Amino acid sequence: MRRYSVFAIAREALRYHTGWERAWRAPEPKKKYDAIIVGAGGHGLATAYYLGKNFGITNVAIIEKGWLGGGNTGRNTTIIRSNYLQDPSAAIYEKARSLYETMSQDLNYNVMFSPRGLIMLAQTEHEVRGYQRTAHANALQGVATEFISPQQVKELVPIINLEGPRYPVLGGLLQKRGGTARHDAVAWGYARACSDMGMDVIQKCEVTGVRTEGGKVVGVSTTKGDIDCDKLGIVVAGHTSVLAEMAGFRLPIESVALQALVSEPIKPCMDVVVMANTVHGYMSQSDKGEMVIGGGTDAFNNYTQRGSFHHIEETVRALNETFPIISRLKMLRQWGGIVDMTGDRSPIISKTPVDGIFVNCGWGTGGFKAIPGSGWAMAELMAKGHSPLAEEFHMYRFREGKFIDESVAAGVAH
Amino acid sequence: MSNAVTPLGGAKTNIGGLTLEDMGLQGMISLRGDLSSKALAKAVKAVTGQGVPELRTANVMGGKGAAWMSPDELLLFVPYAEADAAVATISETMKAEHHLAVNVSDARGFMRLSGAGAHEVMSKNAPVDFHKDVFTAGMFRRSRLGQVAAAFWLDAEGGFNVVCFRSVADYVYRLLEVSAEAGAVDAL
Amino acid sequence: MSTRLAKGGRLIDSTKPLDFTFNGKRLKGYEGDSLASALLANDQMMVGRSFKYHRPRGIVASGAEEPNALVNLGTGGKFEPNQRVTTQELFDGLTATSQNHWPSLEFDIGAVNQLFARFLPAGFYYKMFIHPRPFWKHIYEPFIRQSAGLGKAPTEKDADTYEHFYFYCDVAVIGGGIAGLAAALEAGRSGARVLVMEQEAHWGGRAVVDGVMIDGEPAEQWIDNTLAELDAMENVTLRERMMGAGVYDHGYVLGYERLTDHDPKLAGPRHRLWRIRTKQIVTATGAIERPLSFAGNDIPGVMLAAAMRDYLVNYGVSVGDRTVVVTNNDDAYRTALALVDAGLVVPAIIDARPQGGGELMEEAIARGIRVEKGRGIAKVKGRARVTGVAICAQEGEGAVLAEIDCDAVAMSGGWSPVVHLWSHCGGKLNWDADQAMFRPDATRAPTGDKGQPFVITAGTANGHLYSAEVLVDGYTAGRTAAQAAGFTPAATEAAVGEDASQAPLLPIWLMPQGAGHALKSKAWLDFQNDVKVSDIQLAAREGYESVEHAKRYTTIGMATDQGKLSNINGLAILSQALDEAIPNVGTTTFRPPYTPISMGSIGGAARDELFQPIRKTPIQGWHDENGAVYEPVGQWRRPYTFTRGGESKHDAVKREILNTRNNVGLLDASTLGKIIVKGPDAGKFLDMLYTNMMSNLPVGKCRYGLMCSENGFLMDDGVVARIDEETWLCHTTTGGADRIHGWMEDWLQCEWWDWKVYTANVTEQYAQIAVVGPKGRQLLEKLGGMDVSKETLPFMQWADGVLGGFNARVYRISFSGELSYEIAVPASQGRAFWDALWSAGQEFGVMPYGTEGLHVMRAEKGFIMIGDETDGTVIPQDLNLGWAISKKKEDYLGKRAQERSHMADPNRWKLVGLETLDGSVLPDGSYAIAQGKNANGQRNTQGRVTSTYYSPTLGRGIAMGLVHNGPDRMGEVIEFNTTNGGTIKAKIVDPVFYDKEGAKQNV
Amino acid sequence: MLTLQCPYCGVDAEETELQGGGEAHLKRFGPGSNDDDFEGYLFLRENQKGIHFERWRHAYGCGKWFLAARHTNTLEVFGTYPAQSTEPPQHIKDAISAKLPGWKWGNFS
Repeated sequence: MRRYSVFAIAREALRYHTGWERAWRAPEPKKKYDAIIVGAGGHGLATAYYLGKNFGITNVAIIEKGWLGGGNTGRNTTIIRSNYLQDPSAAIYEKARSLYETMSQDLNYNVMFSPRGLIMLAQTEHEVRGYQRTAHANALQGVATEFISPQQVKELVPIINLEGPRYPVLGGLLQKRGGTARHDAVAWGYARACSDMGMDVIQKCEVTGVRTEGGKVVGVSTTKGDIDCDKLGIVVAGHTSVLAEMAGFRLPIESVALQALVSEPIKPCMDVVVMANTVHGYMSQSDKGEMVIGGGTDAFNNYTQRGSFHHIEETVRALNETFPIISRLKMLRQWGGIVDMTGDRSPIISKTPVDGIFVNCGWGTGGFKAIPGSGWAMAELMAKGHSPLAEEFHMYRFREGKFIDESVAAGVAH
Repeated sequence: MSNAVTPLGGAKTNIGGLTLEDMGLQGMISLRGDLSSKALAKAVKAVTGQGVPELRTANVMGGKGAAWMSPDELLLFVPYAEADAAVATISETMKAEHHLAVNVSDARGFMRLSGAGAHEVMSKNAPVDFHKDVFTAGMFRRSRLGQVAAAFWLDAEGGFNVVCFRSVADYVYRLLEVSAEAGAVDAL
Repeated sequence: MSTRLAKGGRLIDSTKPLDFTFNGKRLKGYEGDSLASALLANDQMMVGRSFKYHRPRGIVASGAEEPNALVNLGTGGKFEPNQRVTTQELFDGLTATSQNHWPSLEFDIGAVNQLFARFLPAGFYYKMFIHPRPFWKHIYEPFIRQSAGLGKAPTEKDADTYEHFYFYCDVAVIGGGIAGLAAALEAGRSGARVLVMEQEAHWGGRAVVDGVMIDGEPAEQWIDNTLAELDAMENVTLRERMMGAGVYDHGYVLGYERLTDHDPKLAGPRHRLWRIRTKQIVTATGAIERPLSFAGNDIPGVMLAAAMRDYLVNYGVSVGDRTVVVTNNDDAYRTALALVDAGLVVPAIIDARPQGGGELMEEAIARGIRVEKGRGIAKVKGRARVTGVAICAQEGEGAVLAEIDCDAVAMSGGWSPVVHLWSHCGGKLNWDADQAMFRPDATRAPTGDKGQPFVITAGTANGHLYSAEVLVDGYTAGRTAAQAAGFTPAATEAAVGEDASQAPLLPIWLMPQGAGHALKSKAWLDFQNDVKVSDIQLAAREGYESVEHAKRYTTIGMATDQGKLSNINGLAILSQALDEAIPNVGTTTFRPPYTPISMGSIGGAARDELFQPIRKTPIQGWHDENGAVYEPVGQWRRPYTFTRGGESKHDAVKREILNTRNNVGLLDASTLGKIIVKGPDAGKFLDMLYTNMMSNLPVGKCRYGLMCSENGFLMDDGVVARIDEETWLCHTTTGGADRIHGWMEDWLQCEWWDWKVYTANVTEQYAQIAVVGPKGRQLLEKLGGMDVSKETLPFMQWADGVLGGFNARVYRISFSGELSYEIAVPASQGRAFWDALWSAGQEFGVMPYGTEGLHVMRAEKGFIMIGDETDGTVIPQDLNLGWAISKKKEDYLGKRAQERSHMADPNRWKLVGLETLDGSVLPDGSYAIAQGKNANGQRNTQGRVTSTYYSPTLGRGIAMGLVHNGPDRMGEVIEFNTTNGGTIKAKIVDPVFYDKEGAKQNV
Repeated sequence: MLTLQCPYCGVDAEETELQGGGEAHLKRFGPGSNDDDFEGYLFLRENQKGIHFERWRHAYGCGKWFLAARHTNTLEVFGTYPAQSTEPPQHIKDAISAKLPGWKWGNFS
């Protein structure tokens, strides 16, 4: 693989950029792979990448029914944080965050990870207590966060309105090394690295069936024919239930539409990411200058990648109140993605009733930030049958009543 | 009751041709039961002088009558001072069958919006078709006004009677006021 | 130079001059001008800079599709960035400044990027700035952020207001051109309720400018007559300056009405967002002309041919004195003819088609215009404005055949139907190779709630370029929509449109077709985001083959015009690079809104006081008048404490608690939930709802109860009173009132629908006041009325009676550990009753207390608080509330869940009291640390603080917490963490810190 | 933006008048039930890309819960019916079969 660098750019410039090679190959599927990952989104590609990098398993295919990175990886609001309350969450999200720190160098692809700082506003006494609890938990989890005063919030976010008539800002939980990254680049960077390791990224190939023998997986049927494998990783977010049904088991998840929107670009006016959970809105400013805004989820199962407008209305209403200046900006574009929600709103990284089939799903509204950690844990689970990071996220925790519930921190996951 | 006050304290505003006003103390009774039962009809008649209203209608006149709230619930309107007595009468009349009658007079805000353009003011706040030919006198609807639950009907004089929870009466009143001040849409 | 002609301009009133400024320059325009036409009339060719290379940018279009001419508009509270000059009507006093340059529009440092353009191809930033790691955040990114971003950020709160409007109709017609008007006419005549939206201030679309004849008369005549007829119809609503912004599921349409943008002095809301429900939608949204891709097609002075015609005919503005027309279709000839008619010079029409055009070409030739067939533009000359063009053979590689001096270029690459609204909800498209355009596929329309198609497209939006077809299509669409909506339209005679016949268009995606890199890298596709033909080809070469990849990699179509001009050209270049047919490559997804809509309009009237409802108790007024410091609890605002004079919150709370413990305090408890549950099966029902027995509660008595979710977690608690044989009154937490009532109804309606139980939420029927403290009884006795003695009304009983002339229901319950009466009176008399207690209480030193005092006092008593001791993961057993869990009952909600292994685990953390050794207050949310670390390197823990306060009563910090095996470890000292890495020692003690035997409340 | 007709008050209710209640026709399993049944009742969901039976409450209207048969990808509503139903009415099943021959959902088909 030709490395990317400013020198490579200069060299190519002289020949009108005619020498750049493909970022990833476009192979036809082989008859058999050691492992097949269904879903070439961030989580699937990261799983494949770490299978190769950490465990030397490179006879791997990543099968995607559409185009790689075309699902929630390319539709989210790119927020990265690890200030979670529960130990298992903090562990996997912090692992992910730390991997983001060096991702551009590891992949030789600039994913523009920008640890510009992230604040969760506390706007009720209850939220203040909730975030102080998170801050104490984080201190023991090795996650660097601090609870800051309204004045400190104002210094970091000059455009904020501290004294809303409804919910004054009482403080905030700041994670200095939280931030954002370029979502497409994460998928593209992983795909390029996987391809470079000899893995096959197969796009426009839909899985139509999961083939098992004696309770063990033997392969998948696809629109490009049958493909055999020893191990199968299902990493398809909103469509997990559809795949699970092919494999013959049910999951504790429901698929709903999550919406987001961006404003027209303006000159930089907000450098940190702000989440206001009391009023259900969060916002950051992209490097293009757009205000990137996250909305809510619908209350009904939905596969359309379209949400209902009133969620957009509620979110914008809240942000007009929190950041009065945005009232005169314009909404450029709104869209939706299909996210899968579990019984406790935490993800599932788990073995399944079918031997050789592993599932990674249920990231709900917060998947992007977890991509590297999720891939790391999933790869370890698939390679070794056990992963400390994935330990608590198995799919049988619900029948045991062993929830991993983040909502208790008065926070909503994004 | 001399020291009883409504949440709106008798407020009244005139905006353009519109009038928004607190309807004052009004006896209201939530009656749950079998709407097809004779005893219920008898009780309703006894305390309101009206029959059991049809699906999604109200037959309130001069502060007395009933509104259809749900398949097993009516909202009865009686003079404020008579509410407790009315509840007693209902309980007596219906003691033979399963029902629930409770005085909710104080749990409500009650206001009226009238004048040209009232339809449009309502249309700014509720996901309901208020077209003059569609939302007609006597029709009763439970829905949202802005962000809170409300019930309303159009009376014979062309005024919208709005019932909401007491704690948000201020909000609803202000919402309608602001919508009225914003002016006509000229679309209904 | 661009200027205003002596005559012409059907939309302007030259007797009404207007003043405005651009970058501080005082300029003149006329009423009826758009900001774009006014700028051109003042020879303001350059109006902005591009996003990436900061290249000079001029006006290229005349409508919503404009990608270049965006300005900062207005000042202060009325400032708006990124406003399109083409959709902004001129008004007197308008102030605008150009964007994305420093220090000035004419001289912009950022323009150096052009010199490095070759080093900044598509996706260059994915390949650069990788090392060294810290540089991205600290050096590269800040630079990129600064150079991006277009308009300035507003600095002040929005001075305007907004509103919403719900509207219902049978047929919503989007677009007020002749197709839309025809559709509206037909649907209107059928009696259907019709809404017609036109985004501009004028009706008729392009027909008038294009000189269309209808029924033998100029289109204007037919448009006026039609408008008059529609206006007269009761069932038709016509709205101009209103854009169909988005089509959503089940016939939901957003209409974006701009009420005062054209004259900010007008009163009322600035924008009104219509939330429309319609049975059928007709999208008659017209088409957008495509640019041609030749070198220098982005230089100011190069404009879409039809736009140039608009400025000429509508505003009497000429973009240039000498205009070269370049085209691959006949329509652009209309521009050439119009220019000549206006006495302007057209040195040549460059027609890429070897055979040239039809009738219109003949007319042009007859008028002495030189027509160059089979030719293209090799490059446009000039920097900040056009000075000439070099022409070449279209089929060659760009060898210059001749040069022509000119100061403007009118280009036309054909037309793209506006299919956005059709596509928002899943309408599919077909590629029409002859006209080189995507057209809606009527057989694959968006479907509604009954599976029925609910969008019909008409006219040019449907791919019809002749007005005759457009009109017929419009009538048909109107009729079809009306029928689908349940009406029977009388088939009427369609008006007949006539216009010149046209020779076929020749798809031209690159000019000349053999252009080399030097030319391709100057041939712009996306003018705002600086995406060129070479960039798309690079993306394809690198494997970004999906149209979505190419879009995201090059940013084509991601600018504020969302690719209205660039998408099809870019797609065609991509498909050529991939050697795939255009339809196989496909389009990117169309998302609302059609053009950007203000955030203010989305929020509507919900701002400031109306942002969210604030629920008020009947006693709120008194709180406001007496120094209440509020805290939001749900939508209520409850007094946290009542400060006096310069008193701090902390001191106020301390005073309130001590006074309540020693004298008497008043608490407004009106927000507590109160739900009546009545019926023969009410007892059975409550036994399922609560963990303990309620069916055996004697009439007249009160009992504390717990409610769990089906997951077993504790979700609410409160005191239940048995009112009579069939009736119970359940108190819930403030936040729980509506939730628990809904919870009850859910089970009654969906699971146990044969049980005879009715519920009623009477929370707001009563003002509830807690009279708390040793002197409470004296206070009530002074008010006079019912007997409140220990004998008649002992602890945990209730009674109805009269107090001080008020009908009251009195509960002997205590959440503070003091002698306590909770008194409910009709809400209408709540304030009066409070006032009565207040004056009667003066001699006993009565004081109000707030939620913080309430919290501290309950903690001193070891009472749990939902939301503090519970967090959605705690079960009653964790809180040693086993006594409140009936052993007799076979079932209650949550019981099964509590049998699960992890719930029954003896190692769960359990409730204890905590005392620091030095009397200090433990930090909120602190964790008890244990030895070692877990597999993920996190410090092990053995408990956590759930509530922690300074207790004025005990003069020290007290806390409650959940600790591993806590109840068995009384007296043990464990360590709690602080956020700065320190620890605090605390002793495990009984959670009841005050009056353990309960002597004080039971008097 | 869904519109569902409330089978009790007949109102074509906009989504903002409604409260979603998740999967319908769940059989409650209480104390004594085995882990599989309980997990199935409380957590495991059909979540098909296709037909879905679900609970809605006309929360801002008559306050009643009702059930709806809806397609999760086209959002077509095949009908609404009272919450006091142990299985979908035949005419709704027929309407579904017309669009989705051979459909299966839980115990229904």
